[in-house]
Amino acid sequence: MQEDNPTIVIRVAGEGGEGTITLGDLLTRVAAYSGLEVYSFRTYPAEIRGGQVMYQTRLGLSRVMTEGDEANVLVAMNRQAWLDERGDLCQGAALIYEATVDIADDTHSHYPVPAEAIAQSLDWPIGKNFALLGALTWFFRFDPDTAETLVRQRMQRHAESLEKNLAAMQRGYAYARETYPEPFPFNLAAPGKPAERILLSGADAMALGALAAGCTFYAGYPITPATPLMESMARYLPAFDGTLVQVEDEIAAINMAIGASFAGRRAMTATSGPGLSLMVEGLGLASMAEIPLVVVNVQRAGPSTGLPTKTSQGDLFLALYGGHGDAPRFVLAPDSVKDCYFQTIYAFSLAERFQMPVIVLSDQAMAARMETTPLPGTPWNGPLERITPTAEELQGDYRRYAYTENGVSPMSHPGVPDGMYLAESLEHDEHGYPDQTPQTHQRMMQKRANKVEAARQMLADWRMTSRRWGDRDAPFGIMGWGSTRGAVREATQRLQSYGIPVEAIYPHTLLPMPDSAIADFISSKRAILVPELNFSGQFGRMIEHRYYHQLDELNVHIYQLKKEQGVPLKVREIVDAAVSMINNERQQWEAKHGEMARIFEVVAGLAHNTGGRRD
Amino acid sequence: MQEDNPTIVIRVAGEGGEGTITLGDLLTRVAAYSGLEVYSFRTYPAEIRGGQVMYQTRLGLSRVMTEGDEANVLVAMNRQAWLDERGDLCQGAALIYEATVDIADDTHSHYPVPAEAIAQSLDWPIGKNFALLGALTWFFRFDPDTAETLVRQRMQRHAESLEKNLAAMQRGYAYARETYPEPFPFNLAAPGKPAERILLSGADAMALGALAAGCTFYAGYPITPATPLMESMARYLPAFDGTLVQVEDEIAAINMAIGASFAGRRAMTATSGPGLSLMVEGLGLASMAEIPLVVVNVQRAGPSTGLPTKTSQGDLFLALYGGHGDAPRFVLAPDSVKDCYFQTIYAFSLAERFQMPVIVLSDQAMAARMETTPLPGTPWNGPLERITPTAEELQGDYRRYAYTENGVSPMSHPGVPDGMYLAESLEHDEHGYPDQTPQTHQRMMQKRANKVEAARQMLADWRMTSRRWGDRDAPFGIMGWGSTRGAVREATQRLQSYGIPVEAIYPHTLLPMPDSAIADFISSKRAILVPELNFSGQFGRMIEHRYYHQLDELNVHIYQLKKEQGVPLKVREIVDAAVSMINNERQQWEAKHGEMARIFEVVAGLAHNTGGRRD
Amino acid sequence: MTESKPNDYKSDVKPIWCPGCGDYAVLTALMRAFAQLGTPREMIAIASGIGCSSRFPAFLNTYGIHGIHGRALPLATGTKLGRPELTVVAVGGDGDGFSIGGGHIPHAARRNVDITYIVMDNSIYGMTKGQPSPTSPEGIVSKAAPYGSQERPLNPVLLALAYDTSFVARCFSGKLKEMVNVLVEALQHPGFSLIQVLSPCVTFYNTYEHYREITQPLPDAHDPGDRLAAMALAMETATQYLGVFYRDTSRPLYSQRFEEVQTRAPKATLEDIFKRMIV
Amino acid sequence: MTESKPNDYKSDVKPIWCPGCGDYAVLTALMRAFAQLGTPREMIAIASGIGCSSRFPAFLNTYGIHGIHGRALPLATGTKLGRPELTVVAVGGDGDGFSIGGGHIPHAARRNVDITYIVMDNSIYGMTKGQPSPTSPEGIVSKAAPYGSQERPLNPVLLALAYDTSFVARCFSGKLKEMVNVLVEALQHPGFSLIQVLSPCVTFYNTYEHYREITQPLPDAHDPGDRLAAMALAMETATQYLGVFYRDTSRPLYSQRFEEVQTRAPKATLEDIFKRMIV
Ligand SMILES: Cc1ncc(C[n+]2csc(CCOP(=O)(O)OP(=O)(O)O)c2C)c(N)n1
Ligand SMILES: Cc1ncc(C[n+]2csc(CCOP(=O)(O)OP(=O)(O)O)c2C)c(N)n1
Ligand code: SF4
Ligand code: SF4
Ligand SMILES: [Mg+2]
Ligand SMILES: [Mg+2]
Repeated sequence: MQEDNPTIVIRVAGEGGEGTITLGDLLTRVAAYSGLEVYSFRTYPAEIRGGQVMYQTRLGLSRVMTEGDEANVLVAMNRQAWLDERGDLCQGAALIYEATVDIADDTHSHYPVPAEAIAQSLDWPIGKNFALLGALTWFFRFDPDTAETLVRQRMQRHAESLEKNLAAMQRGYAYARETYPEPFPFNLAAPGKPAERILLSGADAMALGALAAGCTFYAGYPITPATPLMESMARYLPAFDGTLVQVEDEIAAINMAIGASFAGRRAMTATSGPGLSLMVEGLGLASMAEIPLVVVNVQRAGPSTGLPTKTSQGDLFLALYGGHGDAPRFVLAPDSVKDCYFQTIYAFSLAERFQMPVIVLSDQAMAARMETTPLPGTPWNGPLERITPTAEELQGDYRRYAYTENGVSPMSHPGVPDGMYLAESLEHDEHGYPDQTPQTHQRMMQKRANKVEAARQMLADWRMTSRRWGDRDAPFGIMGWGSTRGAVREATQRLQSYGIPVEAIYPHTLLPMPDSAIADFISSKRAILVPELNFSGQFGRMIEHRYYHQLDELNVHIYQLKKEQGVPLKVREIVDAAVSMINNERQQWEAKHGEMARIFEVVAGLAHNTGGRRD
Repeated sequence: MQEDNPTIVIRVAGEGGEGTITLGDLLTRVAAYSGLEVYSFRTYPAEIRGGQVMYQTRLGLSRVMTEGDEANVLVAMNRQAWLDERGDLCQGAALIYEATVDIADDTHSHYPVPAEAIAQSLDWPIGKNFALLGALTWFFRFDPDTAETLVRQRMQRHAESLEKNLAAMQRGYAYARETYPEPFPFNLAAPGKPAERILLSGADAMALGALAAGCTFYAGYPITPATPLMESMARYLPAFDGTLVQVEDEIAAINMAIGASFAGRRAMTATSGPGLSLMVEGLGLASMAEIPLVVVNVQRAGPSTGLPTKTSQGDLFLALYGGHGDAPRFVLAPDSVKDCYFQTIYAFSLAERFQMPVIVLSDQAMAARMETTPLPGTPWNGPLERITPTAEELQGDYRRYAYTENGVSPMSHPGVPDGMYLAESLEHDEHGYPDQTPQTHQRMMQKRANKVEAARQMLADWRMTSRRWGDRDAPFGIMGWGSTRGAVREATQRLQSYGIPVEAIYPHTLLPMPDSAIADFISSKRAILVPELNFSGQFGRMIEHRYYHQLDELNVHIYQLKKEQGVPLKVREIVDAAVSMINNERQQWEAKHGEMARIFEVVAGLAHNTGGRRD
Repeated sequence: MTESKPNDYKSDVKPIWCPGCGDYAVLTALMRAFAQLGTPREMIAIASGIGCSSRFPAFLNTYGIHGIHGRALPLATGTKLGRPELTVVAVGGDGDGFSIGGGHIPHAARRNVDITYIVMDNSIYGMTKGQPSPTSPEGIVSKAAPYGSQERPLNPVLLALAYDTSFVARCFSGKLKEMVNVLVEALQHPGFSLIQVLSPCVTFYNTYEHYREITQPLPDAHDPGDRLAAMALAMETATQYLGVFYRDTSRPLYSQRFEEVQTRAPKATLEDIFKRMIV
Repeated sequence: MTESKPNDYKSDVKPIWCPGCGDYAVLTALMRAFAQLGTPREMIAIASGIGCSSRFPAFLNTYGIHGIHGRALPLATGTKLGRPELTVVAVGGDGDGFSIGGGHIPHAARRNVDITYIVMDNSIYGMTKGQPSPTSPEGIVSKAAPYGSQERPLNPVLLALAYDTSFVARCFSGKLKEMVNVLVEALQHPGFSLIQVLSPCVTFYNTYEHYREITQPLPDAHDPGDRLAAMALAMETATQYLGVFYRDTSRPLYSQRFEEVQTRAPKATLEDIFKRMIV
């Protein structure tokens, strides 16, 4: 539970084939449309069709920050669901389940619903999930009309099944109302008319961010969990006179995007681990030929094919270091669904302004997540434009790769008279023509690297490159990146509610790092917990590396919480790690302190014995 | 000059089309066969044919460690050669050149040779370089018969041109003998019969190492500067019943090698930067499915196509971190032509014993280098074998990915009765069947990671994972990797000759790092210079990262010498960097020291004033 | 040759395929073919990429490698060259084989490496939930192409013929017996064989009915030695012919060629080579 | 249409090619074709991969992108879709195009994207100094294959036809005038065109004489609308026919299809989309 915000965690579990995800998804929508705040998480089956799946949605009166740990309400489509999930229930949870499932349990309250029977009675066996949706609508006292409207929206294209499902839903609702008239143990007072909000998925957030940034070209190859982003772009792009191509592989994807960007478009591609591995050579080309490019990497658990449908943050090192030679690039890490929108806009700003590839790291959990959020405003400072050559520059001897102070040279594109140039993957001179001399190479390497420093400067001024919250200058801190932020925010709140002052920071640009912000954070800390979803603790290692002088000087200790299981971090895991970190520090402190006490003791003694003597 | 070993640095320069490289190469061979030690370096033209090239060879009486900085002798095929190279000559060098080239210079001694005229007189215009070879044979007082024999060997296949070239050579020899009877300023007393040595190239060294390790499968795609290794394998493999396939691209190369290894062969591939970028996904497969694999990466200057014919050490980060998810692997760095032989053998030992991909990092300079070296003995401990299942294990329920202490599970291969298993790129259980549960994933990640620790242990016992030399526990050190070792060895000698104690260390395994050896080295140092051939100082950054606790605790300072110009490090550059490092340390030390002196001064003063009083 | 039954080749892993998926038939057919030929399990290696169809190897108790997307052929080729006595089968889908993996087929054909490549072609990306594939008909609508796809489908049989693949056939999951016969032939064929199996995806693109209507056996008159005739028949797409389009058994095996080179090569030991380098 | 001369398209970069390299002729022919069509320099973009032939773009003063090995077609396709009004030409070698880049050709053909792809086929890897390429004859000997190569050559024209490429032709560097005419046609062709140019590598595999002997114009009788006939002629390898094997101008352009989709798509602003998401 978020301390300041009562919430209900509902977990819907069952076979993929039983419409479990549809049920969870519709329930989430009904709740959102009923004025509640929602935040959801879903798993995918390992099997292609069927297989147990779980959809967890959390409802609150004010902003919800995670899907929650233990569930207050379990909706079990079948017995397996109960067996899988019973370990994850809070005290006295409410069990809503298909009546034929026998659940021997007396620690929770039971709400069986004859969903199958209802479905049968309509001889519409697949209506089971809708019967349960009806029942849930009653339990949470949602407006059945709202529910009906949403179902109608959702099922537009399947007129025939629509009516059947609605009928099932109505009967489910009726049954629940008759059988369980008393108030349901978990209920949130219907709020007054809430502020205007939207129900947004991480995938859509990135697609809309791209559109907001003026992206009109997308080349991609399907891969879980990045496909939803491609599908959103496919849906939206044409309305913006944009072009989407499903290509033959990721190598074609990145090179096609580079081609479109070379031609003057704002171009992107998106993929997941295996695809990013295949794009490494293309990233180097964009870096060398200085062609703007945005690459979204929706992380999943690796290595290799790994756990394709499960979440992870294991691609950080690949994003930072994946390239031969020293090929500069940017790496961004949005930390919420809403932030996915803004960071995507910033990604295009950086790509276009500095003519470099930008990798944006999302992950399965964040991409598939549905979250209610206020309508995002337009970013105060984006999207930035490309620097193009002036008329004079074009008339004169135009140098596409001219050496400049910050390394950025005016970029023309095919179609511009007198702007002709060669985009070159070999080392080249200011005109782009191959030049293999030591001097040119060294100088061009410096030019390209300068762009990263220039960006670091610019971003520092933006003051939007990291998010920091909690008790200002508390001695204990948490530093993380990406989709774990919700859990960390809730964890900091819980720690505070225990009376433990704590502060947290989430950088949004991992390359370049917002060094001043991080340094300032570190300077006030004694120990910092770095939680992340990968095996080797890549981010923690990077932090230790980059700031080791300061860390050692100030004797600030880094504690890593590494988890690589394909599932998100739980708030509890973070709180526990923080508490044991602080305990550990306490022992060290007491060791020292004890010694001090002894010394003072002695000194005090001395003072006493010699007190008042004057000769 | 190496202090303890007088050497002659000869630079042959001219058009690629003029047979410049052939001349340099033959001269090197003649010198080697005449009992001298040799060490060579060559450049490649940026153009496909023709274009200025340079072949530098250095002759010595005992082991030569680098190609040398300034040349003692310049052999100029044309005027451009003089213009390009005159800056790199030592005081009073000897200029040997085509007589028609006019060289206005009076600081060096001149030895024009009418090579073109000689060639014309045989109407064999392309015989120019052989005429010069003849002259050189005289100047260095080599045995003309030795020269003839070597030319005959080299030109077996071109009978027609052979005789012409021999004639040109003889006339060149005769001309020089008549015109320049006096002793040549640069000459090495012909040594007595030297110990048995071979003339070996870096590419051949790796090919022979692979054969010595039992490699019988090579799949590769041509790429400069890795092609010579493929060509050596093509020449040698059939004699060892081995198979070499030139495939359609690097992705096919690595996957085909994985397939052959899966089938039980010792398999390898070799490439350079762009190819390694394409192999990233395949490396992850070998790591996940635990299939032994050796990948040689002959580095060239990047990023992207970069400077394909020029040397660099810019792929370290890609080798270490290039993969999505946390995919364990090994990275080795041979540091001499001879070491290329041994490290390749160790690479197969590690790959086979730990069922992992091993990346061996060479570079253009080391691969193309010719070096005289003693016949390599057989490695005392290799090549290690694969751990295969016992008869009992096969009879029972054979678990290919069984959890074991060190993470290594017995590996069978197709053809073995009862050894059937699934090599799986998805996360899998002990049998290899897909298993996506959090527990299995975490446990298998640990199992795979454990192999790296086990290897670290084993290698520590080998005590062959790094090379250390110089003044034991000197306060100033040099730490490097790979092909720069020769230059560093010569630099340490020169520093010592200046009376500066210095010690150096070169780790051969960069992943896993030989931590104990490095830590021991660091512990005795005050400052360490880390020279390397890349822009961002990748190795230096890795050292700082990995050992920052120790470095800060002992207050040891790391100084980086980064060079990314496509050419090797010069001994002078290293010496200069070391000297300025020590100067820098001196100032810091004096700052401290000065302050101390002041305080002692004061104290001394006090002592004096209060001296002897007793109340 | 040991007596064996189809189920001898079955692993205990329950296929994760949807009920009714065309790939079940291919699994059955291949097991029957193995049984008919009595190939020992330990002498069989199945290599695949990624996709529903590529999950195939897990369902057999032979050796298998479930690799990365699009690389079934390089993996299979390496396995075969690594141990020529094996029976090596590459399996996968139309996306795995003709999209990301499409660049490997012509080279497998050029080598005429002795492996059997079975492409389970459902004209869709099943595993990733229904995007158009290289063999999807023009205009197919999906979330990834809400306005319909805009590319012409490839013609796998025609490609294979243009690559000079030495054995080219087409089967249909709805015709099991015929498939078994073709597979038996393919497994015995000396050289590279490519079999396109029309194997519908009942979940994202159910084409059973359609194929029942438009498939028919190749005309008896067709001579599988005539590549041009085979191409002509392959170019008829309104009817999808089933059977062996082309067969050329005259070409040398890739692995044999290496043996031949090895015998031609003057034998030498490492010592010999080093000796030659002594100066 | 502005008046222009071939040299108007020439950059000040001196080609790094060996004297006598077949690629010089291709450069000349393309410049003449541009001049004949009067295409403005700024409206031309040349994309290439890596290889001797791929150095091509640097020698023209149009827009150019010298990318990475094998990716000329994806780069060219992106450029064309990014700015459909451009004249986009992809150039490269047989290794770049048929080996590492071979997987992209069928998809460019499926899309019928409006670019002209010129493959300078010298049946060798020139840039890397003479290894066998996918079009090298069987048994060719080199350092990389001292016992002779063991793969059959691919037939580029036949492949292109099997992919249903809408314009397929073959030229020879020894026949400049003919090449100019074919290139003019190809540049005007609405859709994807592939031109195999027999362009000998004088340094590592000089085939001028050989091609002079075995090349001849396509029979006048040949109807470029007949794909099967074109295939039959392509399969004759003893004689290498020169000219336009196949032409289909009836197919819609890829870029047009996107415009059509864009017009079909109900226009919407970002605000509209967000509004629909309000709960
Ligand atoms: C490099 C890479 N890119 C993309 C994917 C995602 N992916 C998995 S299967 C697949 C395509 C499956 O289609 P197909 O090969 O036809 O097999 P089917 O599922 O239809 O049997 C894709 C794109 C991946 N696993 N790896
Ligand atoms: C990824 C990658 N692999 C290999 C190379 C090395 N390479 C450069 S050009 C080339 C082949 C050149 O042959 P072709 O395409 O026929 O062009 P040509 O030189 O014959 O004109 C190769 C293999 C590379 N640059 N990048
Ligand atoms: S999704 Fe389609 S292809 Fe995949 S298993 Fe189901 S039916 Fe078969
Ligand atoms: S090597 Fe061959 S292909 Fe390359 S430039 Fe020279 S002749 Fe042309
Ligand atoms: Mg498919
Ligand atoms: Mg070529």
